[in-house]
Amino acid sequence: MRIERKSWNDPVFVATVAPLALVMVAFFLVPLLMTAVLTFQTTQYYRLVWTWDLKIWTEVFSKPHYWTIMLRTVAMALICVVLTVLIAFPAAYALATRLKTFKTQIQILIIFAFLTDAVLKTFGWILILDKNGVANWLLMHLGFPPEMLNLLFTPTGTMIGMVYNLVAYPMFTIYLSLVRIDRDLMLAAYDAGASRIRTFFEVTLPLSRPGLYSGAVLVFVLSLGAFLEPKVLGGGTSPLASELIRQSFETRVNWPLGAALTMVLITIGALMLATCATFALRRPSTGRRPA
Amino acid sequence: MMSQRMRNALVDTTLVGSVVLLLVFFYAPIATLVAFSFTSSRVLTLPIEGFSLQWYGELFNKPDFLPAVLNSAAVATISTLFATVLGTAGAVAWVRYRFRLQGVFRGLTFAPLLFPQLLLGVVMLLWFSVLGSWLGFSTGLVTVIIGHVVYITPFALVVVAVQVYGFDETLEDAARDAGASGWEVFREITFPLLWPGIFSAAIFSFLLSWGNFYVSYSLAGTARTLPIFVYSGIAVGSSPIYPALATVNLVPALLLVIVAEVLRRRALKRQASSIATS
Amino acid sequence: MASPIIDASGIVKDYGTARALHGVSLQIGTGEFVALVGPSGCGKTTLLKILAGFEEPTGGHLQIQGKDMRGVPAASRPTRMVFQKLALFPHKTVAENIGFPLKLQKVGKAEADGRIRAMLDLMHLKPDYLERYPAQLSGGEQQRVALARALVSQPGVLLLDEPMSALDAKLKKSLQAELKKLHRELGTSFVLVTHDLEEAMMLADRICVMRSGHVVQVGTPADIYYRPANMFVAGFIGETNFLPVTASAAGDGMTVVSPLVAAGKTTIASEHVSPSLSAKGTALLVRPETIRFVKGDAAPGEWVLDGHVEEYFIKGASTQYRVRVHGLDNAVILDLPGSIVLPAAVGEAVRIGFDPTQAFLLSE
Amino acid sequence: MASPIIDASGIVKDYGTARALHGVSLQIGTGEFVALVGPSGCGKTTLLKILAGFEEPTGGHLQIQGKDMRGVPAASRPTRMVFQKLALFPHKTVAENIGFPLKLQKVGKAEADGRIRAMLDLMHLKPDYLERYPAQLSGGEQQRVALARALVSQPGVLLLDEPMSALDAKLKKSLQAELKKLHRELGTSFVLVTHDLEEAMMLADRICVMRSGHVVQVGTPADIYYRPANMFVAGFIGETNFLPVTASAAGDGMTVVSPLVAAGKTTIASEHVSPSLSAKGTALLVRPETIRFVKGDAAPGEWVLDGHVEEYFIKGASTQYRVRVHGLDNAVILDLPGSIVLPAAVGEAVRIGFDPTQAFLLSE
Amino acid sequence: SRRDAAAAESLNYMCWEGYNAPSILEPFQKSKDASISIDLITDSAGGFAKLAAGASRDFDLVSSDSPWIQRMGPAGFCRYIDEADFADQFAEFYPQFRAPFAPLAFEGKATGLPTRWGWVGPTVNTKFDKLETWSSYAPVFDSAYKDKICLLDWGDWPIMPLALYAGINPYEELDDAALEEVRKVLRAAFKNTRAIVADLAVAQKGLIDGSFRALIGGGTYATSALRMKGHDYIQSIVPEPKNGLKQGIIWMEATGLIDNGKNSQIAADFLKYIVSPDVAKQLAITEATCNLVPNSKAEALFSEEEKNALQMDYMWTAWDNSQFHTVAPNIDDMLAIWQEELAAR
Ligand SMILES: Nc1ncnc2c1ncn2[C@@H]1O[C@H](COP(=O)(O)OP(=O)(O)OP(=O)(O)O)[C@@H](O)[C@H]1O
Ligand SMILES: Nc1ncnc2c1ncn2[C@@H]1O[C@H](COP(=O)(O)OP(=O)(O)OP(=O)(O)O)[C@@H](O)[C@H]1O
Ligand SMILES: [Mg+2]
Ligand SMILES: [Mg+2]
Repeated sequence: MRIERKSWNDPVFVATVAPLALVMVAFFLVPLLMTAVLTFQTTQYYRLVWTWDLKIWTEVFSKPHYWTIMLRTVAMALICVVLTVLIAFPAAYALATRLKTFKTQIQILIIFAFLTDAVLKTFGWILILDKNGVANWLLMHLGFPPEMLNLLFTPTGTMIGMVYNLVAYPMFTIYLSLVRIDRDLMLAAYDAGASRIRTFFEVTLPLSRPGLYSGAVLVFVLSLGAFLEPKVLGGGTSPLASELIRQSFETRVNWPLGAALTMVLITIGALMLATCATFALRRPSTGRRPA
Repeated sequence: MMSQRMRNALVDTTLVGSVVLLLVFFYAPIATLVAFSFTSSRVLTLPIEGFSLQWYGELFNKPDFLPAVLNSAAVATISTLFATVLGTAGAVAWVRYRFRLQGVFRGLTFAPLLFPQLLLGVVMLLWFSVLGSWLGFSTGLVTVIIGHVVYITPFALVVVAVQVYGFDETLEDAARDAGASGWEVFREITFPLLWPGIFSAAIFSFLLSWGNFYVSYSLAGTARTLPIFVYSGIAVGSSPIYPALATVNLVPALLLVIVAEVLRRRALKRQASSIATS
Repeated sequence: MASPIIDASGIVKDYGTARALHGVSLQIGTGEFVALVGPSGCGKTTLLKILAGFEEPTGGHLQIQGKDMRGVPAASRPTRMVFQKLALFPHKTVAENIGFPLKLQKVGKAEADGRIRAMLDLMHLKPDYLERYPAQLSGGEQQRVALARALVSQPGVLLLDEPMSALDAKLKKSLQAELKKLHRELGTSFVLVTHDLEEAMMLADRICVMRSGHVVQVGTPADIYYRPANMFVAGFIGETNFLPVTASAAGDGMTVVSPLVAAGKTTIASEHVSPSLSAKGTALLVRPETIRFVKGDAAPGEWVLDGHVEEYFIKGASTQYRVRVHGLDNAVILDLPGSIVLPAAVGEAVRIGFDPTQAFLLSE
Repeated sequence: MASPIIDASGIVKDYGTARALHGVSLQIGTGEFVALVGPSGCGKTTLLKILAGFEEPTGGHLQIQGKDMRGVPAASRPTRMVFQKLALFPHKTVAENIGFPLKLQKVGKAEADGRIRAMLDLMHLKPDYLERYPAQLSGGEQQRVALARALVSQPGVLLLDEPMSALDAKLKKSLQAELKKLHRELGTSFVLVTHDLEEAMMLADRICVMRSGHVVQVGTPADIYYRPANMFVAGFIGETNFLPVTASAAGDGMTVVSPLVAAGKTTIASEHVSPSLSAKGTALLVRPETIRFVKGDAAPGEWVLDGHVEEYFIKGASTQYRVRVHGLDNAVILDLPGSIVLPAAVGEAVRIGFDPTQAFLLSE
Repeated sequence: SRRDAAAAESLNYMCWEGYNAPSILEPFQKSKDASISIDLITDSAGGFAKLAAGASRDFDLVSSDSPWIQRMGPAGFCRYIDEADFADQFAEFYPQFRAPFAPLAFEGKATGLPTRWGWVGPTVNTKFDKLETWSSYAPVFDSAYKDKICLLDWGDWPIMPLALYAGINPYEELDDAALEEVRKVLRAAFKNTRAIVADLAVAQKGLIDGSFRALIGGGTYATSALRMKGHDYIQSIVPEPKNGLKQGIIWMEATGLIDNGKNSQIAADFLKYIVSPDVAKQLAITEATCNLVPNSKAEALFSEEEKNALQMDYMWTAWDNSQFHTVAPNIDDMLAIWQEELAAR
């Protein structure tokens, strides 16, 4: 891919970049800075007191449980990335290569599954996963012992919910990458004697990397922010970072703490992504060296 | 050892099966909700007692239901438009351009992804109330849209970037060579070739906006969107009107699936006849 | 053929409602070199893809090495293909592209490296290209990498879809020589799609001429060139002049009469007559290189026509003259050996002559 | 040239650390037809891309129609290009691809349709291809669509990067004739990159020979063929035989002596001597088509060598013989007019002869 | 809507579901020629946070949990009310709610009027457990109830009963030793906890099907609607006092006037309107929840079933055995402990 150098004197370029940059500066950068500023404040009577001290940061760094939750969040996010990608890939691949006829219908069905409110669907999952829910009811009628599955209000329940809500992202990004691969390249690999599986790993998978990576990134960042699933399907007994931040912010009305935890979460997320990026980009993904 | 053909059949079955299973997975909770929406009991326990349509009546009788749907639709449509346009421009700038301050630009357009949305809503509300007291406006649908655009654009950007990556720019060269201006190159070549990505980004944007609760809740003032309607209802104990809502949601999906199938059949027929006559 | 390595019979291929191949039959012997020629869009690539196993034929039978190929995937066939559009892996370096078949065969690193470098030499590619990606090579360089990838693992049947179209003449010559040498040494069968007739004639043992999904003629280069089945083959392979004549059977050969030539009557031996000659519309095929300018007297038995030079092209080794002759719709084409001093100028009146007994008689 | 439409001087182009063009200078006159030839990877495509405005040159100056082209985008240049890799728009049908330049020029629907159909006829494409997408066409059909797209709007300068490499011989001939005709009628300048030397010689007014980023020689086809600047050009353009000789100045021309030939001494006129002749290492360039088998007596002044036939190829219009001669490293190549009855068999002892005064003297 | 444009004044009202019933709002809008826009709270703390972020500028009225209304005074979101202006209303209240009403006062100044109330204690399904079993919170810590306890994740609500069981009065100033006791009792409670849910629907469902044997922290708010639908085997009770410490908690919702500079009279009128007997009756029995109201005159308007659903026969027993839910001085410490113990689970 050819990389174009652009100068800020080029009006067309400015017209492409400036609106987004302005929106983000005006409505995101300022709130972000406000968040950063908040971390140096304290509260009294549920009102902010402008103090500029490090009280909150001392608390954040002295209480290990914040870090336990952050670590748990990152671990859950990584597991979720792996699971969603593993589930999404075959489906995206099938959609791109096999199910040409029903592609549109399947896509519409998937999209509409996501138009239903997430809270509602999570509630639906409770009805399914509960000890005396639909899943166990079906299993019992199939001859399994009663109350066989005990998934509700466990971290597994949380994970089911997260995978459920996020798997569509990698599925679509991977699909986008897959449909662009020139079929001749796969033929060339078969021709060279590669089995279908080998071709997949040598050609299809590397060439679908842009979709794979971006899907993974989306799942990762969204998992970092997951709050509904741990709270509802996880039974609130092993909260993740977002719930921690929500509690600090709402229940405790301790905004500086919530802000500081947010900064910690952003930093951890950014560091993780940066590490993965350097690792992933060591090998170029479309055959052009990163310029 | 398995024969090659059997192995291929196995792979095919696995692949197609994975899509089927995924659809089952996606629709399992929805189907459950649909089943429970016809219960005559108020409490959602198995086995389902009786059959009634009363919850559908109650749903539509809720005075804030239809306004919430309309608000959601308006917010999602407008946010999608902005997020997709900005995200597309951003994706091109991310992947294909090199410019001064690009690192800053990338950071600024990516960071909202990492920002927990419930906090994003509150901090933006903080900022809007400062702005509002300077400029004399209150929060409402417009601030919701701005919030959604900030929150969603990075998603659109990432999705479009997949399509921008590895874009064959000799095609753009060819168009330029044919005398196309920058805009014409975009309209005729870049845009159509990026379209699958842009379209997916638009869909994701719409879904994200449509389903967003926290940003909307913080910034909506007294306006209500569908998720706010659901949330505030469910928080104090749900009745089967919410499962009924899930069912109502499905109707347009099924209609669209049918329309797509009809269109496909018709296109096939047209193609066949045009080949026959030529 | 005793045991053809490839035995295709009645191969039919439809793309949607368009039929690309209408029952193609072709046998290729072990170690044989067959060239596939024909107008663009006649189905050459389609046929190769069916042989390689990328497309399922709609009908017909295909055996390779005596085994039925129905349902046998490309990877399990002893064929290796060079794609018309190259199909180099964009995410692999040149070295990885060439080494890919070796990697699949689990050839040791040292040996693979050696063989990759040998291919690189063979293809006149610089060693520092090894680490480049295909997008960083010129068109011809890419084509050579594609060739190298197909050759490196010494396949049983090599299918080449215009492998040298983007190469310059000198390189093409040298690769043609290498290909011929490889063919002799390896004993593999080659199927070559090419538009370069010289290439086909020089390299192939047999040439298969196709036209809109049908095989029109299969034969040795000399057969195809000197004994074309019909005017299409004749016209397709090299430049032609067709002289309308009336023909009648005469003993072993045919008696032909041309109204254009004064002493225009002669007998043509049966080996110079197309076997598929039909009664109505016969023509005498006179190759441009067999015609000369008649300066002094005509040779005995030579047919002589009067005309004037319409145009000429210096083609290097030869010079092409187009001479307009009264009574003929198309200009007569002559191919004279090239020389610095041209034998005639545009507009000049000339006499041209040829030996009709060396011409070939076929149907229109 | 009075007013060259393209005036490139000292064009340098670096890709990263690799230099693709080392100061290329080339003038192209209005309405001129220039062919660019050279080995694969020598920078032909790069030069075309710089002319078209897709690549910024690293150094040098480029003027088109007298205007400096620095920073002028491709769309504003009067050039139109046919890409080596075609660059057909995959999302547009054939009709939309061809009609694209017209659409940009806001040509009316009816007129555009007419012109698209005219191009389709010109390119021998079936009308029902109009609604197909590029992926549904064969390689050659795609190339014709690309050509049609470039030609449809009758540009000021047409840049063609191997536009006919995937076409069959017959079609190529017919398109070459069309191209020549169009060139005459339109009066636009053509720059053609090609590997087909016959094509270059037949079509071009001037040929520019490049080698690894340098221009080696620019001249008329006859110049290039008969008066090559050095052995590279001679060897690149057509087959060659080089006979080592010692040369010494002799009045108007040069006296040359060959140790291989009995009466091996003759005088070569100055127009048959390369202007850049240097003292050490001179060779006589003898074109294959100027050599004959000497059956009876040698002609007066003819140089005769003894050898035996190593190999021959039937090329159709001509037959190529390779004759091994004692004292020469490479076999001597002869190009004899094709004939059904071959003049000599492999291994046969033959005598070959040529007129040394018609040969060309150049440095090694 | 068209009326918005025509109405003389518009009110922005932040409230819980139930306060927004058309049958409550419509008559007021008609009689006062006002239009009311609603913003529903999904949890009290969230509503507070929203006001704190600047939304208080845009609102006129708020109905939320009493401690949060109480906090809004000193936080500057609610204007203090003069109890004398509301003498007529106080006169109709049960004596327990008459002015000066301490639970809604900050430094002697009233921050709002009480609008609904109930009590918090264990909520149990009498089909599974005898009521006597829950005369103390002890089963919460009994291993026989492992994985059968549900805590309601509503801020401080679930913490308070457990602290009381530990012998700590959370509504008083606590020292480190007392906080350590709270930590221990939370840790012990978490051992048997199956889920901490914020969603009433989930809690109610679990209670009915027996997967939760008791809800802690929900009280009548979580159950009266179920009783209303005929599930009257679900009961919210208040445990016996333990070592002299009352174990129940009285919760209350209140309505306050937001300090947005407008000093709107119509907002104050609405405050009077919402506590009037007819309106109070409607507020008590809503689709989602059913609750007691402070207005004694409303009592006559309830049917027998409604009274049964509201456990009216039990209300003063509960009252007598309960603490009053106000702003606990050490609530932030306790919430921090809650977070910590949850993370350590
Ligand atoms: N993007 C690139 N990066 C690095 N090197 C390049 C790039 N593009 C071309 N080159 C190199 O520049 C040289 C000239 O390339 P160019 O494409 O101009 O050759 P060409 O004369 O058109 O060859 P061909 O006849 O094979 O098409 C080649 O050696 C090629 O490897
Ligand atoms: N995917 C396709 N869909 C429809 N028609 C196709 C498709 N691929 C090829 N064709 C048609 O089938 C015919 C044969 O194509 P094929 O590629 O085999 O030609 P070819 O002989 O290789 O031509 P060329 O020399 O131009 O490469 C052509 O008319 C082409 O238009
Ligand atoms: Mg082809
Ligand atoms: Mg090139």
